Amino acid sequence: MRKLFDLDLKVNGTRHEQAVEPRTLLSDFLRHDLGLTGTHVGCEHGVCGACTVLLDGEPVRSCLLFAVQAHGHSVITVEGLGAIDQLHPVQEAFRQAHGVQCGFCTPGILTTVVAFLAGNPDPSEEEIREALSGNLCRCTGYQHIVDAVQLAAQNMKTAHEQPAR
Amino acid sequence: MRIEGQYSFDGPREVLWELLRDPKVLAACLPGTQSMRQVGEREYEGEIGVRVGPISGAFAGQLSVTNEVPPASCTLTVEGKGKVGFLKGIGNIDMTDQGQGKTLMKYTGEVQIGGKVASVGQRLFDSVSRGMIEQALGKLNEQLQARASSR
Amino acid sequence: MTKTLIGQRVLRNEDPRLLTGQAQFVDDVEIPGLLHAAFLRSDHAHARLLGMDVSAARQRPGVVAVFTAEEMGDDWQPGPPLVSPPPTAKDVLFYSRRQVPLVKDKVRHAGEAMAVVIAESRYIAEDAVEDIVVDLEPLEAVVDLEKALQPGSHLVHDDLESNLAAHLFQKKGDYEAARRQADLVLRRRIVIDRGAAAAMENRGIVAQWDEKSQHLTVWDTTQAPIPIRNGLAARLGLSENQVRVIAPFIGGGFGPKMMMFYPEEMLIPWVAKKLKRPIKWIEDRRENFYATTQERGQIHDVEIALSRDGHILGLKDVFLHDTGAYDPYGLTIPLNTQCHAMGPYDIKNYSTEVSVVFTNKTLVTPVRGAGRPQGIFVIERLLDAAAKELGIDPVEIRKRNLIPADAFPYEHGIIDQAFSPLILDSGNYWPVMQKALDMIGYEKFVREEQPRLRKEGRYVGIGITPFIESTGVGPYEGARVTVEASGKIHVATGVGTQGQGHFTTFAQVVAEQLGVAVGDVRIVSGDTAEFHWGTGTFASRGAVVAGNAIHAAASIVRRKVLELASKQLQTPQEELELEGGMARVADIPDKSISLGELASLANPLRGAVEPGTEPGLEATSYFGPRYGATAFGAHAMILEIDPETMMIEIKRYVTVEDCGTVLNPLILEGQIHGGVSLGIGNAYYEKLHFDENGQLLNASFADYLIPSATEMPRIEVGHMETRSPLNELGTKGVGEAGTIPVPALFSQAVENALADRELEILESPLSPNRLYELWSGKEAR
Amino acid sequence: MKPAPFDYYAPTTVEQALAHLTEHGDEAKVLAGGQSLVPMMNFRLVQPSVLVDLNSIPDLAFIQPDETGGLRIGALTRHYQLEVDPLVAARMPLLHEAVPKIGYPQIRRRGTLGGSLSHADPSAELVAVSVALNGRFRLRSPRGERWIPAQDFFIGLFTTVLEPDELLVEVALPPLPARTGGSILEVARRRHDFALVGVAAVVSLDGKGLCRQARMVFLSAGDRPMEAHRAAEVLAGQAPTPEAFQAAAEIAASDDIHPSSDIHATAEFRRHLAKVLARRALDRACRRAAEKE
Repeated sequence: MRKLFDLDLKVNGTRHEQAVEPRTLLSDFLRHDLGLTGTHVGCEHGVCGACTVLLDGEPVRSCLLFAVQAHGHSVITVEGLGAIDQLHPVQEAFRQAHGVQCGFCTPGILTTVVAFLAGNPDPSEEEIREALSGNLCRCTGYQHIVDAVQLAAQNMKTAHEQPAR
Repeated sequence: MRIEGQYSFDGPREVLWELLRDPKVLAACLPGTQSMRQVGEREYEGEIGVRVGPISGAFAGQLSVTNEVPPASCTLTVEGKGKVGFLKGIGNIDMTDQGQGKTLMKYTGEVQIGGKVASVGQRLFDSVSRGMIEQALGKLNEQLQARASSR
Repeated sequence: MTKTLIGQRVLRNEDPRLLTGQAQFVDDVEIPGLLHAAFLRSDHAHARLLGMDVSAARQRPGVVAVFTAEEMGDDWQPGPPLVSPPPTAKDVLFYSRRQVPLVKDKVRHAGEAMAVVIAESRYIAEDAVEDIVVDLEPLEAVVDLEKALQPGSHLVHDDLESNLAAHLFQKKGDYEAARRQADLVLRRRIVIDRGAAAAMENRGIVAQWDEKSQHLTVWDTTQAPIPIRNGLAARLGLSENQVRVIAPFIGGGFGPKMMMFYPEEMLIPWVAKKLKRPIKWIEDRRENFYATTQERGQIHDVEIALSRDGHILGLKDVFLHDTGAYDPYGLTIPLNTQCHAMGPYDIKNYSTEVSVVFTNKTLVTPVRGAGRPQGIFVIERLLDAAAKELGIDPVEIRKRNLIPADAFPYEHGIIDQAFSPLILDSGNYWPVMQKALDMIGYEKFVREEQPRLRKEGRYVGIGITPFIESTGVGPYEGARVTVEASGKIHVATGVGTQGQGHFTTFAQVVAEQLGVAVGDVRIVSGDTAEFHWGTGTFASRGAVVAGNAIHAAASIVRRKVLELASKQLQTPQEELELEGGMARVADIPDKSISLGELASLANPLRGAVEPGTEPGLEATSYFGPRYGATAFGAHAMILEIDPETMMIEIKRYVTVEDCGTVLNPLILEGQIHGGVSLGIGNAYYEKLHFDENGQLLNASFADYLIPSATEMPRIEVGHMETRSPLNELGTKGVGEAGTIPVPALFSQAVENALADRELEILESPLSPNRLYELWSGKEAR
Repeated sequence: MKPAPFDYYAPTTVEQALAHLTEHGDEAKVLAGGQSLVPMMNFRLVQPSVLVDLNSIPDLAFIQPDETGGLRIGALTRHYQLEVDPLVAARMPLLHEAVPKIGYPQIRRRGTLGGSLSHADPSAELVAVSVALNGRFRLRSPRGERWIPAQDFFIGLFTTVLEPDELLVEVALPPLPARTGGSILEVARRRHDFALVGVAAVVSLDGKGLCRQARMVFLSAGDRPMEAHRAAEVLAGQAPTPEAFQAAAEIAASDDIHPSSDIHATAEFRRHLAKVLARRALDRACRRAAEKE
């Protein structure tokens, strides 16, 4: 086996120090070394988007990154967005609009959408579809996903406009 | 996949024919051929290293020349298999004099590619095989010019 | 009952877990000491296996074992037949050849497994696979369906006389007589090519053998956990109670995960038991394109006989069906094709003959649609051709031939995929079609918009396609409903779930009966330890068959609850209502008792349970339909073609579905949307390109084109309800309705857009390149 | 689908990177965005024994104006940065128009300019655009540095003039002449697939409104970016009429490109599409040039 690399990174706010083989894909590191199995792996060649995570806030394919490349960086996975009893507004919108069926592509879509709405809080349907073009879904035909993103944008806007008590 | 084309050589047909019968020449012309051993009458074995940008594969290759009609036509068969898959090419070669010591080579044949390269690299076959054939014929032409002028 | 829950847009119980990454899929299973498997697969589609040297692989550090067919000894056996040929059908010929765990004598399709490596990590296992040296003697591959049946063709199975896997002839009426009376007879050759299901989750298996308790646990991405358990027990010489199969959350099924047994499905548990170590195998995407089953390949030579006024007098179809290298799934797909080639039409004379063909390609088993899209494609293409020939409007010719509302139940006199008579249970077809026409504004488009746009030189086309979908077939499903002391309801059923929302629709059915919140009904599905009778989730049958079993069980529990409550509250049952988790007297709030208390009372620790009664508030019930319920629908589409680039854009898409009682419209719409996206893929994007040597040239998502959000149009969904008389709930399935008519509809709309070219589309899928060839009259193919 | 083993280096300076490349030569691969390389490694089509990761070299990511009105862009600049940078939009609208056509949003967040160019995929938008815009590439090796014009950089399928121990570190895009417009058009099966064929056109008009220079570079039309030289000759000095564009498009499609056949399109269909796109692109580029008064 090749020389191990002493990896030091933050995942969902928690620091992890671990020695890994350089060839370990970030997706495998998150899923199998850290047990964060919410990040799914659908193709391992960068097309399906199920493995999308946020690297320093940017949506990237974790199957096209080696874990060692996340050294000194911060990763957010679907587990870092919200909890069962406290869903992230985007997660909540996906439930309301039935943007989930089998749920396999969902984590990659959620991370993609969270980053997308951060940069474009008031998107058109065309912009939403463009933003989703790198995430394949076989169950929904995307329509309820698009609806969910629109709903999330609305809800986050109104929440933003209401002064916090 | 079907291939066909032609190439105009700067040398007489008889000399070209000699070159085609010379395994050392063939080895030198086939892109990436590391070694070539004769294993039978007009049958050779060797290692071919195919490289397309970052993609490279080592193939255990066989080459045979059949249906020889000196100095006009023959059939070249190239086979190789390696980790990334296998390839097999059969080419029928026809040579005619063009005058002024030039020779026109026409070739038609089939290239078959299998395994990993075939399953994910299809968009490259056409230009790769064309590129390799042109490269090989170019090298052959260089040898031909050298041999012809050395006479 | 006060307000009904059936038909409400209830949010899904399963979503919070799925949305937060807390739902367990097979690859999420981690066990201490877990080993990982990787397969050596053949590069060749057809080759004799002369030898294999695995010594280098065995020596690689981190490799625990390598198995070939040889090492399996007597345990090497072909998989069991999944579906036997129809015993009832006359004139049926069937040669059963089943997939093998590992290649022994010869490779029959590219990607067939030849050896399995077990190692400490998947990475090392894949390293070791590259260490194996194989000696294969390539043979000519059998790829083309027609050539495969020609004398002298190479054989996929050397012990057979030809590549004919099966032959089945069915008829009703007398086609030849009908033909003699016809004013118009049209003959066409129709070619439908292969596609993949391409669920986002690849297949996977984790198997754990516990030596001490002599118990095998298997996590499997299967649509049919119970048959898998029974088959595994039989193969491994275990009692069925020594085997537990769990189908946890599954990332999409779409048919191929119904296939039983995949070689890996048999092999991985076998290895786990042999090595006494837990083993995980997760299929990668490239493997999925070779090793997971596919569908659709058929060639039809079909003839239709009509009267001058467009009435169909008869239909004769002779077709070839590609089953790939083996045929474990019997005749399900071609039977579906035979049943759907008559569409929703009143066809009195029908003759249909299928030859199933072995080829050196990946196995074929049902993919969402399962032979139905091909049948609908055939009849609809013929009707469009006939409409043109006879100068009849395409809507009108269909209207004239629809089965009339008073003709139900309509018996066709042939058998269906479940070998029961093909009977269309109920329906009222024209209003559904009418609604689709209204929704898309057919009249206005054809009269005003299209002519105007054509003047501007724009190529816009419209189409409408009615179709039927046979659903909810037997044999049966079952369920157990239990009221727990907490007052929550526990429901166990055998079918697995792959995203259909069973945790919600089933909960609605139960909540409806017991007057509890949908969120208080916990559904457990796909775990043989919870419920071990049933078949699986396929043929759009979950909501119909399992749904009605659950309904039946819940009704019995309701009766038990009312009986006990009436004793406790000293009130006649008819004065009681179940609401908000309580049994109460209608208008006296304090005269009430919670379901939880009743559950405890029904399971006393002291005293005596009355003889002849059972403890607890629980019931197990089963449902098996007499025959399948048949849903109906119509889809309509408007598209535009760039006449220079041949690129096609779908402008509008309308569907109207009649699938009987709707349990949850939100989930229903989701099923339609997803179905349509696969249909659009089948029509225009998704084709598996096998070359003449049986090499699959697009085994990746870069080259196998699944529609993405930028390709999918908005889909407008309309509903009609004609209850099915075959079950209490009145439901019909809808799982495949979205997919079935799309290729037929798409071709119709393309022809309509290019009307001035008079080109005819007799193939699917289409592509810009292919359309360019048809358009410029080049038959290069 | 897991990559074969390799040793990994993450140098923080170009010098260190070059040292690693020099030491390991052909055995080493440079990892930039990795959005083309890593899929090939996962498929095990590419098995380098050493990876030299440039992502820790901060000096390689920049977008700077140059005094002449052009741009200087660092090799490690991500596609996404090119997509949103106002300077790129203002000075190189063609580049700005091209970037969103690359891959998917997540790919563009990671993929880099230098990576795309060094990978030299003849279907890559940036490859064609860099030629259309007369880009010049700065290459560094232990022997020093050299500047290479884009059109001389690409010499074959996935093949460039880069030596094993050489790095592309910067791209210089010269200012566009006055009254110049550009346009990039593609036909792809799905919006974000590799184009069946595409063309990047740059048209400059003279004072009289005639085509001073019309440059077309095709993608997915040969083993490298295919520049339409013959078509350019025909258009030079011509009035920008539909007829002139049609004629030029026909010449370009028949003489200037060598498209291949694959499962998605035959060479013949690609030529047909090239002709259609060339005409449309010239027309659009010319309108844009005319607007630049």
